[in-house]
Amino acid sequence: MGKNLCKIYSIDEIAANITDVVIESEFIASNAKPGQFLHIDCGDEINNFLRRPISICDVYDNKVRFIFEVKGNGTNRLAAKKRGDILDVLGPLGNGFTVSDEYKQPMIVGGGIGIFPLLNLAKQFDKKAEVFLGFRNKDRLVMENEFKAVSKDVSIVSDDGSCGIKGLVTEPLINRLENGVGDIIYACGPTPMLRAVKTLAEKYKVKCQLSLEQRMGCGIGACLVCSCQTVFTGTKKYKKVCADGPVFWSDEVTLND
Amino acid sequence: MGKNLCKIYSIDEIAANITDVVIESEFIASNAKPGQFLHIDCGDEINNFLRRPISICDVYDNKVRFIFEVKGNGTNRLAAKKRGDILDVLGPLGNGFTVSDEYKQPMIVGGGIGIFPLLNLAKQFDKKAEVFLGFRNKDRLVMENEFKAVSKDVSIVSDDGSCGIKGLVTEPLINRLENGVGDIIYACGPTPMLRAVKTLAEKYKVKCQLSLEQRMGCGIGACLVCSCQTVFTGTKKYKKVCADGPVFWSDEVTLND
Amino acid sequence: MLAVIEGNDKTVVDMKVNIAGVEFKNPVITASGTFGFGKEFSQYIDISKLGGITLKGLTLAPREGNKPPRIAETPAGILNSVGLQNPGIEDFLKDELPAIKNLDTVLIANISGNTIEDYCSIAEKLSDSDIDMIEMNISCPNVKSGGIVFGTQPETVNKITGEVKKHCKKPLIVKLSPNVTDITEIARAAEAGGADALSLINTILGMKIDIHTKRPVLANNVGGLSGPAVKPVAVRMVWQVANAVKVPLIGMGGIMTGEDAVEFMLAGATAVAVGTGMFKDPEMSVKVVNGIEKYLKDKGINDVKELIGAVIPN
Amino acid sequence: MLAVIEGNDKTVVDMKVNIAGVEFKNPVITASGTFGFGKEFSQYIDISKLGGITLKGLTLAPREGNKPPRIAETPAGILNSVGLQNPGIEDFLKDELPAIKNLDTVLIANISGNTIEDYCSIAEKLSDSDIDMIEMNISCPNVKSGGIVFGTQPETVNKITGEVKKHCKKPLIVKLSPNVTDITEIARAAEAGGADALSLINTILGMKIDIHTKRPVLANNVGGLSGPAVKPVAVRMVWQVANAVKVPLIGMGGIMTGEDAVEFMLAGATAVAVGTGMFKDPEMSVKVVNGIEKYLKDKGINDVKELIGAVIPN
Ligand SMILES: Cc1cc2nc3c(=O)[nH]c(=O)nc-3n(C[C@H](O)[C@H](O)[C@H](O)COP(=O)(O)OP(=O)(O)OC[C@H]3O[C@@H](n4cnc5c(N)ncnc54)[C@H](O)[C@@H]3O)c2cc1C
Ligand SMILES: Cc1cc2nc3c(=O)[nH]c(=O)nc-3n(C[C@H](O)[C@H](O)[C@H](O)COP(=O)(O)OP(=O)(O)OC[C@H]3O[C@@H](n4cnc5c(N)ncnc54)[C@H](O)[C@@H]3O)c2cc1C
Ligand SMILES: Cc1cc2nc3c(=O)[nH]c(=O)nc-3n(C[C@H](O)[C@H](O)[C@H](O)COP(=O)(O)O)c2cc1C
Ligand SMILES: Cc1cc2nc3c(=O)[nH]c(=O)nc-3n(C[C@H](O)[C@H](O)[C@H](O)COP(=O)(O)O)c2cc1C
Ligand code: FES
Ligand code: FES
Repeated sequence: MGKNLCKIYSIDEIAANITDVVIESEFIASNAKPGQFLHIDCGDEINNFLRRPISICDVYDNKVRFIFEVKGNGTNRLAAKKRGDILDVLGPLGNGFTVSDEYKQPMIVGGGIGIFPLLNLAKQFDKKAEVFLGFRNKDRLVMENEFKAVSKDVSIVSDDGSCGIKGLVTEPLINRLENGVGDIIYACGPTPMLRAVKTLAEKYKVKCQLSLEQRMGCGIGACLVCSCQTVFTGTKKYKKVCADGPVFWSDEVTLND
Repeated sequence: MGKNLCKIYSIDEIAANITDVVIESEFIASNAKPGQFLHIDCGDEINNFLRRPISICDVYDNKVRFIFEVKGNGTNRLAAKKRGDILDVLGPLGNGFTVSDEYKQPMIVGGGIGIFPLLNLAKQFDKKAEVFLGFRNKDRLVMENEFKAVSKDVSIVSDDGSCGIKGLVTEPLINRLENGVGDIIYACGPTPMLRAVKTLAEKYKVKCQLSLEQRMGCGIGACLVCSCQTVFTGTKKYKKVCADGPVFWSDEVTLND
Repeated sequence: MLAVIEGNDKTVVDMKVNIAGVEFKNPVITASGTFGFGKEFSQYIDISKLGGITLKGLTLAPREGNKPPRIAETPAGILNSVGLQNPGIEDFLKDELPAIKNLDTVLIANISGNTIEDYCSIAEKLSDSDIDMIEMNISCPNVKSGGIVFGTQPETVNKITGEVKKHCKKPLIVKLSPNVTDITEIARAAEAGGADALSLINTILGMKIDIHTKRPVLANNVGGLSGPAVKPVAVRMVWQVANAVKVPLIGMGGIMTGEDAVEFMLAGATAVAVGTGMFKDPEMSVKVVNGIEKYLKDKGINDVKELIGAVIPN
Repeated sequence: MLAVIEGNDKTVVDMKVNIAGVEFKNPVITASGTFGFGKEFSQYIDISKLGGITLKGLTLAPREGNKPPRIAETPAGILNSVGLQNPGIEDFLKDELPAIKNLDTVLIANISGNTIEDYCSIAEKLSDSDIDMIEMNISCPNVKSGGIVFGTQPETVNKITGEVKKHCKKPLIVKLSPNVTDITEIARAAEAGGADALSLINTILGMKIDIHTKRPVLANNVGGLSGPAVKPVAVRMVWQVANAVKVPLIGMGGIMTGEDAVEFMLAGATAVAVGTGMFKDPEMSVKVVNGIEKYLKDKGINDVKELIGAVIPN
């Protein structure tokens, strides 16, 4: 939406390779909706010149928070930034989650780095949301208390049982759906998790929004590299994760690509 | 000669865009000869990955000093380094000046950035050397006192007369040669200056060594990109500035390229 | 990166260039496929500050494009394999063109097809529209059936250019592929066929493999390389082609600064296009305009046209 | 940059590869023209740790090469225009070969010529020497008369390969030019002509202009692009050629790390060559050997040959 030069207000490693950043930007803070993202220039090197998409995790006052895991070259550079450095940030970008008073029993499901955009989403529901968070293991467990503070209930699940319940994050969700709880599901995480959530939403006939990931170029809808397959009355069509998403209704996306 | 990881002992801007660096390296300090150079990695970016050749200006204890002007990308990065940073340096490289007791009246001529390798050379002659230094203007004037401390006499010349005598650095030299002074000339500086010095050396039949510059790849004699034209018994031949030079006898090089 | 400072002396600089009778207020254009149909960037720049904009490649029927992932990062460049996703010419004319037809900049449509007839038919449909010029893409490396098969043989380049010219009432730019042995041969064939201008370069075919999954990063396996990495190849080709033909050239490939643009113009380009660079900075196209102007002011040159082909070969 | 850490698990890795009957202790070779005649780098690395070394291009008569400057820096790459400066085959055999013939690594001579006869005659002279293999350069973009004219047409590639094979008692590697429309066509022609192996890619023709002097940076105006910038093009060509021929390939173009080397091997190369990267770090070739070994150990692969062509296309 805008190009912003933002000062880093704080930057901290909150778990191994997970960095929590707060930047100053009144523009982004006052325009951001839960589920939108930032497109961040991680360094001025020609050599690594694509920006990196990172979700907005939270906003307050004139500050914007995002959290990311170090994966490759770009996030590595980003993690090396210091308090006071200036970041070149496009945003807020994309379409966020649909938040409405209509939904009385929101179910929020996050896996891995997918949990970060969900904090600000949970906040919108005035402690009505039930949150399900999946982690690889307890070393990756972050933000548990922050989610607890804004949700009705938080279930923690881990692959190896080292924190919370052992298993898939969808398991406690199934439990609730079986009990007839939930009038909308919001999910963000790895594609297999999104596929499982999509199937559950269909099975239990609950509305569902998914936040997708795709490699990006421009981030603003102009280059068509960030496509995801959607389906509308039987016709398959590529939409843009950056501009049409990253949040889609689950019956709209095939998750086949 | 060797690949060295050297800690920066000090780094200072001594005039606008002129940076004076001292690095720690016992190996280089104890092996360097006046006129040899270092091949320096100015940053770990793939993007600007050729090293930059910079002359050794001085050595003492286990320290090595070099001075450079910021021209483009590489020197710009180098100037941004801080005390304590580690530099990746090849050196000492190339053939330096021929220093010998045989020479009683060495004349040392430098122009612009060409003056830097001459300090350590002047030092070798126990205050016997007469030094001629040319600068664009007084803002570029550096090292006058350092040269004075180790030389018999120092003449300063500038293009615009804002320091020393106005004119070409060869003018006071001609004066001395006319008076029969000088049994060897050493010169380093821009090619037009070197051409003028070469002509003088021929005219006055004085031995003469010139230090040349050329764009380099490997810096160690393997890639043949750094050629300069030489002539031997009438046959023209390209030699390598990095490995056969950078110092050549003036009657060996044509200075035509 | 170049810090763009507005030229601060009083030189008045004429930035106008002319290509095939069309006047550009300055020589900076956006490259096809990197600027959508124009509207996306309007939040970031004032499009009327650009000489022209080239729109995303159009085909007769809508095209879905290739499977994602469609982009990979490489040293100083990117690979893309979009594969000409577009809504088709009819929907373009109906849904997209109205929004941009009044922009105060030269509008260039970019067209692709599977057959010569496809190209002719799109050109015809565009001939009565508000588009100012047509760029014929015979060089897209990302679609098996389209473009590139026409772009690599002088005979077919000559033939398709001649045929399309018959159906095209707008000035026709032929966009050349760098994936050829001798680009001057192709350029001469396009000129002989009636091209009013040439643009170059399109992307160079490349590949990146993820050594952990052992799979190509792009779902399409291969894609087109663009960005700074290709700049020396593009400059060389512009120079070669400038020496081989008389029609004006639009140069592109890795332009990130005004200096880069000047380099292309010295090599022989009348105008330049900025593509991949805009992913780094959506304001880049306008910064390139400012950068050229600053260069001219610094050098005391008052007409940008003086740069065209002004390189002094050794 | 990759920090090279020796693999620390206990996997015993077989790094040997075989090309045309010649065994290499590992798949890393130096690229011609970047490693002189071998001696210069011996102060920096233990050459016997390399699979092989390729020597600077040789011609029948001595060659002075092009005027300087001969190098320019470009985004993630360099341009060179050395122009095959070399002392000629006779002086090489007399003055250079004795110093390296006992090195415990595969010695590859690289040859160029103006005529087919030149090539045959050099190949013949090398056939009785201590050289292990001959790489025929028909792709140098820096010399008008030499190489490249042979390298861009399938017919001439086929012919020259066939003729040289008759005079060459050592395994013959044909080095391919990337400056062609269809590299598979050229590769097949070389294979049909009897090439025992192919190496690719040579440099891509490029140009850089100094916008302040308006002159090309290289005295030769144009030069060959190498370094990381070309890597995606090189990987693509290796992959295409691997799918088109049966002879083993030596892949090169921008290799800076063991990971890069693995990428080339997955694409289809049996061995790789490191060139421009050694200007950044004279130890790079050995670091690439270590990097490949580390990758194999990390993945628990115990034979480097398993990487060859193991890419899984989408
Ligand atoms: C809308 C959106 C929101 C995201 N939000 C977050 C977040 O809040 N926190 C977080 O840790 N991560 C998030 N990601 C993933 C994050 O963008 C990637 O992990 C990151 O781009 C990897 O870059 P790199 O330089 O570390 O990796 P490299 O491997 O160096 O990246 C190479 C290229 O691949 C792209 N890429 C690699 N992985 C991904 C991926 N998973 N998704 C998209 N592009 C990728 C990069 O952008 C780059 O172009 C988000 C992705 C998207 C699309
Ligand atoms: C043997 C030798 C000794 C030198 N000693 C000194 C010294 O003591 N102090 C000093 O200030 N300068 C010295 N120079 C010049 C110095 O190497 C260049 O100014 C520097 O390489 C410019 O790099 P850059 O990144 O600033 O410029 P860029 O323009 O970014 O450089 C681009 C490329 O051109 C090359 N290049 C540009 N100018 C020159 C030049 N004049 N000579 C050689 N290559 C060049 C660079 O090495 C690089 O490959 C020396 C050069 C040589 C050959
Ligand atoms: C994502 C992307 C999509 C592209 N789509 C098209 C296209 O539809 N038609 C076309 O002629 N060129 C297309 N191109 C090529 C560009 O117009 C341009 O020729 C090339 O990218 C080189 O310029 P650059 O390095 O500034 O990007 C595309 C390039 C990119 C990066
Ligand atoms: C300075 C230089 C000189 C070269 N000389 C030769 C040569 O004599 N013969 C040859 O076949 N290739 C020559 N090449 C090409 C390299 O061998 C190699 O094919 C190319 O540089 C790509 O690999 P790289 O990116 O690792 O350098 C030369 C390359 C460079 C940079
Ligand atoms: S990243 Fe360019 S359209 Fe989505
Ligand atoms: S720089 Fe490589 S030989 Fe001199």
